[in-house]
Formats: sequence, C-alpha cells, structure tokens
Amino acid sequence: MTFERRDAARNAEPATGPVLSVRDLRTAFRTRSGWLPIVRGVSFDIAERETLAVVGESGSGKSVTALSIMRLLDRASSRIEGSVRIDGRELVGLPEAEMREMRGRAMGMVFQEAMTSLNPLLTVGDQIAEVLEIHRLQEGAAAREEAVRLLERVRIPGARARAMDHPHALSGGMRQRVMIALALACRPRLLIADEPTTALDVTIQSQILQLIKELQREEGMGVLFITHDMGVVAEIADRTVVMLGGEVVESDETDAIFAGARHPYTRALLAAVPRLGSRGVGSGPEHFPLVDRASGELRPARPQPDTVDRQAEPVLQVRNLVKRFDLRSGFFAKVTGRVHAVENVSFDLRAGETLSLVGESGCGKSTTGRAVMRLVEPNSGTVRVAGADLVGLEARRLRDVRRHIQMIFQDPFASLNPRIPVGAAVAEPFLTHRMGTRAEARAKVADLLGRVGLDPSAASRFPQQFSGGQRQRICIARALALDPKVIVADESVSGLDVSIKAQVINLLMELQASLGISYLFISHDMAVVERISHQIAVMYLGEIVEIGPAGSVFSSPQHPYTRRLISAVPVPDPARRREVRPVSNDEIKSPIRPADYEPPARRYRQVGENHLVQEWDGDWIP
Amino acid sequence: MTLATDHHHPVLIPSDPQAGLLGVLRRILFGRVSTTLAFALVVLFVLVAAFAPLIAPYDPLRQSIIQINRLPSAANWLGTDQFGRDVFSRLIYGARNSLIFGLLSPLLAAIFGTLLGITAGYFGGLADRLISRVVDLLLAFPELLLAILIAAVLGGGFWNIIAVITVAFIPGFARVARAQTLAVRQEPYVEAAISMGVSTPVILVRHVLPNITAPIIALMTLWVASAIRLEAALSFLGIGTQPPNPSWGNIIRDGLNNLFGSPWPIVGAGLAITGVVLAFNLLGDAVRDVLDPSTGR
Amino acid sequence: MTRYILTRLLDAIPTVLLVLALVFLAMRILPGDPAIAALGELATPEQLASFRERMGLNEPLWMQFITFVWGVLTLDFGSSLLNNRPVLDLILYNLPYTIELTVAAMLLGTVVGIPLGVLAATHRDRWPDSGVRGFSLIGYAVPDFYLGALLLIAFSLNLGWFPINGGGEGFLDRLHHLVLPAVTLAMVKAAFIGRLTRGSLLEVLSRDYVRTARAKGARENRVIYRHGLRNALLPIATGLGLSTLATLSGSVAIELVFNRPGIGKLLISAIAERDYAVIQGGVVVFALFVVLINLLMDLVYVFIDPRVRVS
Amino acid sequence: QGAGGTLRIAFAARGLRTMDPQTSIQGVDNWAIIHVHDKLVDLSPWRFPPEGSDPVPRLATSWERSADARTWTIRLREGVPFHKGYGIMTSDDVKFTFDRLRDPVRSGGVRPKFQNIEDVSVDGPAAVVFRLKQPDPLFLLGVLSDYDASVMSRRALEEKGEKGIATDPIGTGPYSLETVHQDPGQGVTLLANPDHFDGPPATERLQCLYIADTTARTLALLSGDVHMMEGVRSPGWADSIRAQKPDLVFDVVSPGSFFTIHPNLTVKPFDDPRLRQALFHAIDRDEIATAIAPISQRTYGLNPPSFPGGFTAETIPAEVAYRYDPDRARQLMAEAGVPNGFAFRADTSQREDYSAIMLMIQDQLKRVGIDMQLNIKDHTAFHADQNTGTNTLSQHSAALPPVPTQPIVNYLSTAATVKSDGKGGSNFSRYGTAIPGIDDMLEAALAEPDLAKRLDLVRRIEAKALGDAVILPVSTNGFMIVRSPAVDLGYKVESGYVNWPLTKARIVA
Ligand SMILES: Nc1ncnc2c1ncn2[C@@H]1O[C@H](COP(=O)(O)OP(=O)(O)OP(=O)(O)O)[C@@H](O)[C@H]1O
Ligand SMILES: Nc1ncnc2c1ncn2[C@@H]1O[C@H](COP(=O)(O)OP(=O)(O)OP(=O)(O)O)[C@@H](O)[C@H]1O
Ligand SMILES: [Mg+2]
Ligand SMILES: [Mg+2]
Ligand code: NI
Repeated sequence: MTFERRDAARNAEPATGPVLSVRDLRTAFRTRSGWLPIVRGVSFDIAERETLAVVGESGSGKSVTALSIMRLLDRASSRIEGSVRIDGRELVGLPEAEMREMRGRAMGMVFQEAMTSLNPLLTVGDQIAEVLEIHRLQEGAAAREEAVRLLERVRIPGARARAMDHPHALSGGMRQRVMIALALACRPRLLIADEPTTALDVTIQSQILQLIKELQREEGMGVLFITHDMGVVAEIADRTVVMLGGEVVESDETDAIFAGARHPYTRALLAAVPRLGSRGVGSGPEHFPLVDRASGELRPARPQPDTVDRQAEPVLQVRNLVKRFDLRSGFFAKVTGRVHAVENVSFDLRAGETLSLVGESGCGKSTTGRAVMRLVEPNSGTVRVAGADLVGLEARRLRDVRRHIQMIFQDPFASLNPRIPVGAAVAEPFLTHRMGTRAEARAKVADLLGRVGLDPSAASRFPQQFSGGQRQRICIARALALDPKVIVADESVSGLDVSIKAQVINLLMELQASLGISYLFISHDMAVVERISHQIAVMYLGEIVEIGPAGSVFSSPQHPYTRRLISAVPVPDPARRREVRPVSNDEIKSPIRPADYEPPARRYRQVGENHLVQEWDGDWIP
Repeated sequence: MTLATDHHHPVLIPSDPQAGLLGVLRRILFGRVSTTLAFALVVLFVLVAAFAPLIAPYDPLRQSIIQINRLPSAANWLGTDQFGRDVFSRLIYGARNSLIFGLLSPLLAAIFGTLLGITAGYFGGLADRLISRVVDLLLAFPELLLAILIAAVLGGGFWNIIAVITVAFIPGFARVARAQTLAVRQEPYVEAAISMGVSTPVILVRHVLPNITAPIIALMTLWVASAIRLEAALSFLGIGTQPPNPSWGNIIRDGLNNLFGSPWPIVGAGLAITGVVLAFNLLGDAVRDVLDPSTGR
Repeated sequence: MTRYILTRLLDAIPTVLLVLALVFLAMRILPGDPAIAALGELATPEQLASFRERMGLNEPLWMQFITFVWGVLTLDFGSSLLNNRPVLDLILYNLPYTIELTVAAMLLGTVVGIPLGVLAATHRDRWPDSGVRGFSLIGYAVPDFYLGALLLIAFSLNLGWFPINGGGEGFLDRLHHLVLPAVTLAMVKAAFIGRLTRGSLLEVLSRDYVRTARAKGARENRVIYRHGLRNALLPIATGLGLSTLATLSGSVAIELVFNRPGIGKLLISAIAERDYAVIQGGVVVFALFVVLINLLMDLVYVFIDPRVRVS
Repeated sequence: QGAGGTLRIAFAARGLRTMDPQTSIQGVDNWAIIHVHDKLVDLSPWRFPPEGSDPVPRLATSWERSADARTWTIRLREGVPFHKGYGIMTSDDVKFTFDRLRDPVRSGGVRPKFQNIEDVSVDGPAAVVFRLKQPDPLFLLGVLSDYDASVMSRRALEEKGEKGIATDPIGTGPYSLETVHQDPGQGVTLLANPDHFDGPPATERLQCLYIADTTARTLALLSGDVHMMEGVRSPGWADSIRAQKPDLVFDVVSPGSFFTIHPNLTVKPFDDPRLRQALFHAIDRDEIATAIAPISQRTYGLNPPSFPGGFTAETIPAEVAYRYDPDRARQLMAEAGVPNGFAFRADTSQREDYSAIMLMIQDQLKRVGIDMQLNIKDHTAFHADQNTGTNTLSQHSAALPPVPTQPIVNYLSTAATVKSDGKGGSNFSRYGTAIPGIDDMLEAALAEPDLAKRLDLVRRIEAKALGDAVILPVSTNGFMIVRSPAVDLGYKVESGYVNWPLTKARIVA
C-alpha cells in the first residue's frame, strides 16, 4: 500500500534520466581568512538502480560532497555552487521549505557514525515513524506499524520488540540497520551512504553491504556510496569516482578501474587491498608494493628474507594466559559478572617471527597484548620473555625484563607526549635504563631516527609537527631504543592512510630483517595481516580458536569462525559484486559472563604442521 | 578500518607549534574584542592593586572625625564614609584584598586539589575511593554554604577566609585532576613510558602533570571570579575580611549600614565587584575555550 | 528502577552520617562559650556550670555525638541554648520561607532562563545571542546581596511597592513579601540557566543525530525542541540541581538583606551567637537538602535518560 | 481610653531571649518586660531623680527607712490584679520575687545587685520589710527601680514553671503578653491591660520587633513599617538619617552604657605605667564623643557626670584628667625608652559601639606611633575570650545603676580579678594583684551609711585608680530610640535606664 504510493516530489520526470546529476559542484567554507574551497568542481551522475562509489583519502571532500547534495551544511558558514539535480529538479538555490520536502523524501542518507546518529532519548521505532510523519505519509499508530515493517525489512530480528528499544540497547550493526531503515522509510530515489561500514567489524560490514545491495535491488533506487576501501568498492559499486583534494581524479566503471587504473592514487589504493587466498601454503611475508605518487609507477614488492630462527628457544612463550575483568555493582560493589577478556591463551613466538592476532572487536586481542606486557595484571598463566616469567615479577626486576619487550600503539597522535620533543621521547627509555650518557643517547637517537627513515634533525621538534606516518615511525624508533627482542604492535597501522600504512608495514619488515625482531602483531586489517605474518592466531571471545602458519590458515581455514571471518573480508574482485551472498545476521557475542561462570575445557586438534584448531561445539554450523 | 579521525585530547596543543606559549596567549587574549577589553580591565585592576599605595590619594584607614560622610569632591572623589575615611582610597585598597583573594585561593586549591586528584586517579584503590567519596560529598555542597560552615569553625579574618575558600574549591580541582589523570593514564604515551620501565614519580612529573595542567589552569581562571564573589559574600555576612581592612564585600556591608550617610561606598564597591568578576569571567571563558575545549563551552 | 532508587537511598546514608559527624565536630571546636552567650557576661560561675550540666556540654564527646545522632533520627534537635525553643519548631517555622523563596526563584529563573538560552543558541553570534550573553555575564557578576539591596532601596523604600521586613503572614501577604527577594535570586539564576541552556543546546545541536533529524526533512522547530532541547535537558537538569543548591545558599544573604525568616538567617544568627543546637539543626537541614536534591537529580536523570535506566 | 492601633518598635537583636525579668540578659528584651510588669518604684518619666529625692511610687505607695539605711519598710498598693486571672498581687508575691532574685540557682546575671539584701519579710498582705547587710541610702533607686526588680506572680511561676514564664510571663503591668511570634524578627506583641491601676495605656497594642540588621531596621523606620527603632551607635548615623527625614525625633537617655578600657598590667607593654599614661594621653575622648553624638558623652571618672559622685570636666583633678595630649604621650614614651612608639594586639567585638570606638582609638594611637593591631571578633567569642583574660587592652561596656560603688566593685576590686578559667570578674587590668589596689578604701566606702561621705570616698578611690592608670573611662553611650513624628511619647526622655515606658505613647497622624 504505502510502499507503492509515489508522488510528485520525486517523480517529476519519467525515470529515463539519471536519478542524481551533479555538475561542477563547488563548496567552500567561510574561514577567518576568507572562503576556503573544499569541493572544487565535482561532477557525476547516478542512474536508477546504479551504485556509485566515491573513494578517496581522508579529507578529500567526500563527506562534504554528500552533505552539499543534501544541503545539510551550516548555511551561515558554507557556500554551494554548481548544479545538483534529482530527477532533473535543481536543488541548488531551492527555497529551504522545498528543500526540506526533498530531504528524507527524495533522498535518504546513512551516516558513518551509526553510534551517534540516532537520538539517544527516542525509541528507534519513534525515530523511524518520525520521518513518515514529517512527510505526512503515515500518522500515529500507522506510522509506528510501518516502522516495525521497515525494521523487518532491514532484517532486524524481533523487529516489533526492537522498535521500542532506545538506540543504546542496540549493537553497532543494528544501529546502522536502523539508520538504513530510516533513510529508506519514504522510499527515496537516492540513498547516500557515507562510509556506513567503516566503524564496523568485517563480518558486520559484510552483512550491511549485502543488505544495501538487496534493498537497492528491491527498491530500484540510486546509491551514492562513500568509502575509502577498494575492497568495499569492488563489492558494491557499478561505477567509481576517485577524489583527491576536492577534485575528481578518476571516474569510470568499477571493472575498468580495477583492470587498469590510471591515476597513481587509485593505484596506491588498489595495491593496499588484501588478496586473500593468493598466498600459498608455506610462503613467507611479503612487502607491500609501493606506488610512486608522481609517476604512478608501481614499484614491485621487495621479497622478505626468511628471518625466523627456528632452532633457538622461543623469545616469547605464553602459556594459559587468563585475564578477567570484574564487573561490580550495587552498594557493596559486589562482583556481579566478569569479562572473560583473555581465556587460556597460549602461543610461542620465535626470534624474527611475526605472530598476528586477529578477531572481531572485543575478542581480547588488545588485552592479550597488554597482559603480555603486564600493563594489566593477568589472573593466571605464564609469560616468559628472555628466560624470565613476567607474571609475578617484582617491580624492579620487571623494569629490567621489560627492556626486551616493547610496544607500539594504534594511535600515533596519542602515543607521544605532546610536550616532549621527539628526540627526548626517543632517548627516554635509553636514559631511564642508564644505558649510556646523554651524548650517547643523542647519537642513539640520530641513529634510530635514521633507521626509521627520518632526518636526525627531527629530534628537536615536537610530535605535533609531524604527520601521522612520521609519528608512528617515531614511536617505532622509541620502541627500538632498548634493542628489544619482541615488539607488541597493537593496531599500529590501523590509524594510517593506505599509502602511509604500506610504508610503515614495509619498514617493520625491514627492521625485522635487519635486527631479527619478533612481532606480536594485533590487527583486524586482513590485508596487513596477510602481508606481514608468519603465524596467525584467530581469537574469538577471549580464546584462540585457530592458530597456525599464515599461508595455511588463509588457504585452508578450519574453524567455522575463521571461515566466516575470512569470507567476510571484501576482496578486490568486482565479479563478486553481482552475487548476493547469504550472510547470517548474527551479532558478535559478548564475553561478559556471570560471576560463577567456569569456561569449559577446550581441546585442540592438529590439522597441519603447527596448525591447531579448537574443537568446536554444536553452536557452530560449519 | 578506521582512518585517523580528529582525535580529541584535552591537552594543550598549540595550533601553530612555532608560536608556542606566546601563540596560545595571543589566541586567548586577542580572540575576541570583549576578551581583550576584559583583559585590559583585569590589568588595570591588578595595577591598581599592586600600586595601591601610589595611586590611593589617602591612607584607607586614616579617619577624620570632622569629615564624616562627605559628598564626592575634588579632594575625595567618592566622598568619605562614616569614619571620614576616603572611599576612593578604600576601594583601591579593597581591590588589593579582593585580588589577592581571587588569585591566591584558586591557586592554592589548584595545588592541593591536583595533588589529591592525581593521587586518586593514578594510584586508584583505597586512596581513590576515600578521596572520591569525600570530594563527591563536598562537591554536593555549594561553595558558599561550605565556606560559611567552615568559616563558622575557623572564625573570620583574611587568612582564615583564604583557607576557607581554598578548602571549598579543592574538591572541584581534585575531581577534574582525577578525571584528567584517569584519562591521561590511559593514554598510550603513559603506557609506553610504563612499558619502557620509567619510574612512577618520573611518569607523574614528566608525563601526567604537564598534560593535565591545561584544564586545571582553565578551571583556575574561571574560579578567580568565583573566589572574588565568595569573598565579597562572606565579608558581607561578616565572616570575611575584618574591618578596618577594606574589602569590597565589607565596604558594601558597612556602606549599607551607612547608606544614608553616603551611598558612594556601595555604588563604588558594587561596580568594582561586578566589573572585575565580569572581566575575570570573560577571561576565564577565553582561557577555557583555548586551553580546554573539551569541557563544554 | 525501584532497585536503583533503593540503592541511591542506601548510598545517601553514609553521606548523611559523615555530614553529621563533620557538623558535630565542627561545632565542638568553635571558639566562644555557649554558656556565656546564653547567660550573659554577668553570670556567675555556678550558673554557668549548672547551665553546662543542663545542656549536656559536660558529657564526653562521643556521648554527645550519640545523643546528637539519635536526636537527628528522632527529629529531636534539642532546644535553642538561648531561648529554649525546640530547634525543630524553629526549623519547621523557618523552612517554608526558605523553600518558598528557593522554589520561586528557581521557577522564575528557569522560566526566564531557558527561553533566553534557546533564543541565544538559535541565533548564535547574532544580536539576540550577544544580548543574552551580555545579560548572563552581568547577572553572573553582580553579587546577589548587592542586587537585593538595590532592588530593596528602589522598589520598597523609594516606590513603596513592596514590603520591607519579614516574610508575611497569609497567602497574599507572603506572596507580596516574596516578590523582591525571589526576583533578586531569579535574576542571577536566569543568567546562569540561560548560559547553561545556550551551551548545552549548542552542544546538542552539533550532534550527529540532529544532522539526522535535518536529513529527515524536519522543520527547524522540530529539530530544536524535539531533538535539541530534549537532549539538552540532561545537562540542564544537572545544572538546575546545582543551581537549586546554590540558590539555597544564596538565600542566606538575601534573607539577611530582606530581613526574611528562613533557615539561612536562622543559621547565620546561630553561628554569631554560638547556639550549638540551632547551628547543628540548620546545618543538618542544609545537608539533608543537599542529599535530597542530589537524589532527586539522579532520579530525574533516570526519568529522562533511558541509558541510565538499564545500568 | 485606648484608641486602638499598634505601636511598632524595632530593636537591634536577633530575637527574644526571655521575658523573665530575673534571667533577662538581652537589654532590649527589657522593653517588653517593663510593660508587662510593674516595679515597686519607678523613675519619674523619664529622668533619674535629682540627688536625694525619691522615685515615683508604683506598686509601692509609701516607704520608710531606718536611720542606718539598713531597714526599708514598703507599703503596697492594694487590689492590683495579675494578668490573665492570676489573682491579686500581695506582699507574698513581692517576697517571693526578691527571694527568687537572690537564689543563686535560679536567677541570672542580675543577682549581684541584690546580694546586699539580708532578708525580705512580709508585714501583712500589704507591706514588706527589706533588711540589708550594708547600709544603702540609694536602695530605692539603685535596687528597686530597675526592670529586674519587677514583681512576679508566685502562682504563675509555680504553675508555668521556669521555662513557661520565659515566654508567657504574668505581671501586673499596663500591657499583658498577647503573642510571642514564631518569626523571631516579629518579636512579641503586647495587649493593653484595661484594669491597670494607672488606667489603660494610650495605644491598644505594642509590638517589639527584633531586626538585627542595621539597614533593614533603618529602612523599616523610613518606610513607616515601624514607628520607632533602636538607633545605631556608630558615627554619623544620626545625622545621615536625619538628613533623610528631618522630622524624625531622637530620644536619648544618658548615661546609658559606660565604655571603659582596661590595660593588662601584667604583660608588656602595659606593665610600664608610663606607657599606660602615654596611651591614655593619646586617646582623644572628646573626638570620640563628638563622633557618636548625640548618643555619646564624655566621662571623666568611673561614674558618669550625671551620677551621684561622678566627676565632671570641672571636678576631675587635673593630674588624672588625661587630656588629649599627643606631645605628652610621645614624651612619656621617650621616657619609657620607646620614643618611636610601640605595637600591641587587642581583641575587640564586632558590635558597632565596640568596633566603632576601637577603630577610632586605633586611628588616634597611630598618630603618636602606637600601633594597635585590632582583632575583631564575634561579640560572643570576644566576651568568652576576654573573660579568660587574654586581651591586652580589654574593653567593657555596661549599663550600671546610679550606685557609685558599683563600678568600683566590678572593675577595680581584687575580688573581681579576671581568671584564666573564665570564672573571674571584670577587673581586666588585675589591679590589686599586679600592683596594690583600693580594696581597703572600698571596704570603708561600703560601710559608710552617709551618702555624702560615701561619695567622697568613692571619688578618692577613682582618683587613685586613675592615677595608677589602670582604667580609662572613655564615654557613656546613651541608648537612642529614633521615633517617627507620628508618635507622641507623652513626655520627654532625658536620663535613666535604657528602656522607658510607652504607656502614654499614641500614634497621632
Ligand atoms: N564545516 C566545515 N568548516 C570548515 N571546513 C570543513 C568543514 N567540514 C569539513 N571541512 C573540511 O573539509 C575537508 C573535507 O572534509 P570531508 O569531511 O569531506 O572529508 P572526507 O573525504 O569525508 O574524509 P573522511 O574520510 O575522513 O571522512 C576537510 O579538510 C575538513 O577539514
Ligand atoms: N579495563 C577493563 N575493564 C573491563 N573490561 C575491559 C577492560 N579492558 C577491556 N575490557 C573488555 O575486555 C574485552 C576485550 O577487550 P580488548 O580491548 O582486548 O578487545 P580487542 O580485541 O582489542 O578489541 P578491538 O578490536 O575493539 O580493539 C572487551 O569486552 C572489553 O570491553
Ligand atoms: Mg567523511
Ligand atoms: Mg584493541
Ligand atoms: Ni556584650
């Protein structure tokens, strides 16, 4: 019934022309020093049933383009010029009242931050019903009923009950579905999705992408999809627009772009995409190929020599590591539950080896890393570094042993004290452990900075004067200052733009080759893990469900969870776009258990050389 | 995958690193015309207070029984009070008391509060529970009420009231310092320092303290105005600065009692308090906007 | 929900006890002798001794404390050391005046302040905003006792519109007496609440979900009230709680200026006269107020914020 | 016949303390007390009777004294009813009243005044006989005419109890108590007693309000909210308020309270008599009296000039007159080895009369290089501390009856020396302990029945104490009531106690 109703606002012309036509869109912001152009002449069309991907690095103007189309920018401080037509109707210069009619009705938008884009005080049902009421399609109870239907459409289980929930009661994936339901409520001609999956886990991302594809097929709308992930592009887009610095640098059929991108930036993007399965059993880590930004030449990846010392004792030996966080509540702060963040984790790391921990958000990767460093106190287990068990070591000895194991964090902005010059920061560990005089420290700093590819003159500058990639290099230099045997790298490159990320990963591998360092590499980025790892450990709810050589885990994953994880990773194969794969709507489970919970005893099965798989129970449908 | 989004750290990050501290100062002071004016007013008051003996035409305590309750004249710009003391001179010296108050109490409170807050935030455990409990309790009391109660115990008088207001302000600083310490403690650079084996005192001094000072300073500037107002209120209630020493609060109190003798003390002191509190508020806002954008606008 | 309320109530008990202990101890180390205060300078040593005996001032400290806490529990605060009136009577008489002043000032301040804040936030950086900001800055800076005195001189003394002394008897008379003091406090409140509303609303209006509301095609009014102000109410409610307590303490000076009965005036007089029993009673009342209003704020929070309800 | 209406009068206090005349410690409460009760004799409205003449009979109708002035027989007015049906006043009530006054457990700070009474006996229902320990020629005026000698009802006291009487007193006076208001500021309302022997008062109701805050009280008068108010004893106040409303009437009694200062003879700097004298010469008492005019008047000796035996400007011996003489002060300091002055700390009270006078003294001392660092305390705290002898320069302000020996007993006798446990008296300078005092001379004066001789002894005592520079009488601070011209008091107030009857007062316009 209502779904079939169409109206003039979005159907002025027969559906022959493009749904959205953007011509020479120019957006500028008012700043203290005058108008600052952000979007500089962008043009593209989207036809009915077509998906257009807009890709580009952070700050390239993707979101501003989308907001300009919706005219959601603050009117006092922005200026939009050019032409934006929906079904032929010009939006630039349209009176605000008419523009309001268009928003939500002719075009819906899904934002990146599903967490914050819903009003926390209203139930999700009400928020969806509100769009219908605003556009006077449905009122009152009928609108609420329609909202439930829409929630069902976006595959929310138990939609009727969920409609009465407030956003905070929903998981990130669910919220993003609600946003989509909201955007589609009035059956718009155009859906704008601004990085709708960036904040989500791969498995959830995959679910959302499939959902958008399905809905688009059912509704026949045009989709403007903003992303910076070429895997996602391959998965979803018919055509692709690449933006750089507010301009379109490349625009073509997605297939064509993947077949032969012309712009160097596009190539760099493509080079950073995982090619799961391409890595054979027994093959070692490989450098990222680098793209020269000027010439667009793809410099072939350097091979990584075999660095692993298979003879010696492991440099890091973790056995039965357990970390649980107590949840307290009530007047006497009684323990009412526990987060089983790390449960019975064991692994070995040999000299010159990289072991990657992968898994979904909250599965305990970081906690494992921090427990290994004893930044959190493990409940039980042993962590042997350089022959000493870190667990239970008294403070003075601990400080000595920590020399052998260092950490690099995700956020290079936060990892450096903004008030300390980088030279001093790098020298701090060296001086703390009295490894030499100040002069020696200076020499060491110069050496280290050189190693990570920075000019030694950088030492006197402050962290804020460096780019993100440079800062991460500084952090690496600092970690190296103590000549550690092991470096724990927790999402160390996740915060970096693609091309920079490739450089830093390559640097890590070079350092491994030259210094024989071992990495405990924590990441959810499959492309990176695929490149850098010797071994992979897959974590799920605090436990390692599968561990083995990278090649063999990627090529023949055994545990159902590992399979699900790998299949959810978007790969750069535009051919996959057309297939709509069945995806389960499962949410990520929570590691919170009642206070008296005892984890079941787990058994591991050997499936290949050093490749172990946890035996799974009936919950998992293989 | 997440790309670097704008991470928000409540720490002093000069927009133009080259400019450093000076740049920050410039941004605070010349960000808005009103702030610049407020700053000028504050400077004026500080100068007046500092050079009170040079500026004031008379000794503020000097009485002249034959000249009581005079109207403003060329000799006494704001007339005289019931003891024949020069109102203008008293206002000038009152600025001294009010400003010493306004600056000293928040400063002392900031020092003690920060110590408490860092202890609670960094070490956690029993100390944290104890400190947080007391701080929460004290925070529940409005400063004025707390000050009245403490003043009842200590008795009035200038230094006692400084102690009173300091105590009344400590919880606020302790809370902010604790929250900031908790946040900074989670910062990777602190964890990095720990994992590098840097000792706790060094971490506190080198990594924690400098990174929590900005919100503390911001809070401090905002509370200068409150301290001046509180002192005035306490003096008005008779438990603040004791006569014959002039403070704007007790000038108003005495002035009200002698309202029909001469209205000039209350007019002058009222305007002075309002002006200086206004100026410090404006300045405090500007400092906070620049140093600590995280705590609201 | 009920559990939550119960927990909060339980939580308030140690707070109250701590406050009582502090109050009690504070009173014991006050300088000045209550016996002399009560009997006068010419009282003989025997009289003083018998007075101390009668009032239990000679008991050991812990004994006095237990008596005190027991008294509070049974609402028996003892009698004024000076005129023998039961402290509870004094409190019950004065309390309504303080409450009516606080409530009137808060109502007036809120009714004026919130619209001002909304006006400012929705006209950011334009003249209504500047006007409201100017008003709140000045309102923030003028001491309330000063403002009160000016209003009193202008409207009561010179124009004769309002009474000068006391709290009034009977509804209309009380209302008449209430106007000026309430307006005085409300001006300061309105400044605070206006500023708070402006800030919170601006903050909320910059949130993503407000952008979502606009993306739905909602009118500006709907955006501001349904999505903006409703969410801004959370910080505003906290602010109002704090502000109520501040008004309560502000009423101390105002009660003196307007010579109104009230807990504040009772307390200040008692402090000046070292009337232990009354000081204790007054402080306990203020402390209970503090606990009560904080509790109330928590409950309001639960009421308006679904996120708190579950945890 | 009473014309109705309510006469409202506002006092500087925070609230009523008690209506029991014998335990009253707050002076302004006595305003209500004297209207509810009658005394045996009273002043003629409103001045102390000239030396040697008698006060006006009230509940007494006539009296006789023995030659040695130790036995006083007083005949009572008959058929005078107590309020609210408490029966007719008899000699039994009078005896009961004075017995209670001398009972150390029950009566308050007024007891010392009645210590001289040996016993009281009834002589039939209409006469009482007072027997005194020492002769007292001024017994009627000095002991019987003040508020504390108000006659109370034995029955009422026995029925209501000590506490009950404090807020529901029963007397025979021109007004009876109607309401003690809940709001302490509203004070008490009294209702005219139609059966009073003197005829009913001119105004139906009398309300005594308590408004401690000076501003509020002043505004109350200016706005017409109250008809009369207690004046403020600070400089310039009277002039400024007169400027506001020129037709206001100022009723002032002198002498009011005697303000004295007492250097502590046992500690530096005042253990040196030259420095005490320097101090005295540096204080300009005329200036102080002028500043607080019209309330304040100069005193020269312990007894004010208007009192029997009081020194006047003319009669004060020149060597103990301590004329304001900064040069002499400097010279004395030079002799004592401190030519550039000295410094000391002194506590004073927040109360206006204390703080105003001490602030002026502080300023005067500064002119000769004496730095008096004042520590202004809450009034109660000030007394509590001073009574333990901690003050270097103690101050005292008290209203005393025209009994010339009284200030000497209070301030100069060794028996009254201040003690560190707070249980001593008001001899703050420790005269008699630190240096030989006047105890023998006082003994002689108290035993002297002849008034003229007694006065002569008193003057000699004062001259000696002044010569030793142990006490400086500064001024008397009269009690002032400011009255709206709309109130006709019915007589003119001149001198006497710090309260006076308003029975003839009426609101005229
Ligand atoms: N309201 C605004 N005022 C001024 N500058 C703005 C405003 N909004 C965005 N910008 C600037 O415009 C540029 C483009 O921002 P935009 O959000 O479109 O980038 P993006 O391509 O979406 O990046 P990301 O991938 O990080 O989301 C950025 O440099 C940003 O700082
Ligand atoms: N200090 C803590 N107190 C309580 N719970 C915690 C604490 N730190 C982590 N957790 C919980 O432990 C679980 C594992 O967290 P962890 O940070 O190790 O996950 P992760 O795998 O690193 O996730 P992500 O990919 O999001 O970084 C989560 O449920 C988290 O909420
Ligand atoms: Mg974006
Ligand atoms: Mg993590
Ligand atoms: Ni006194």
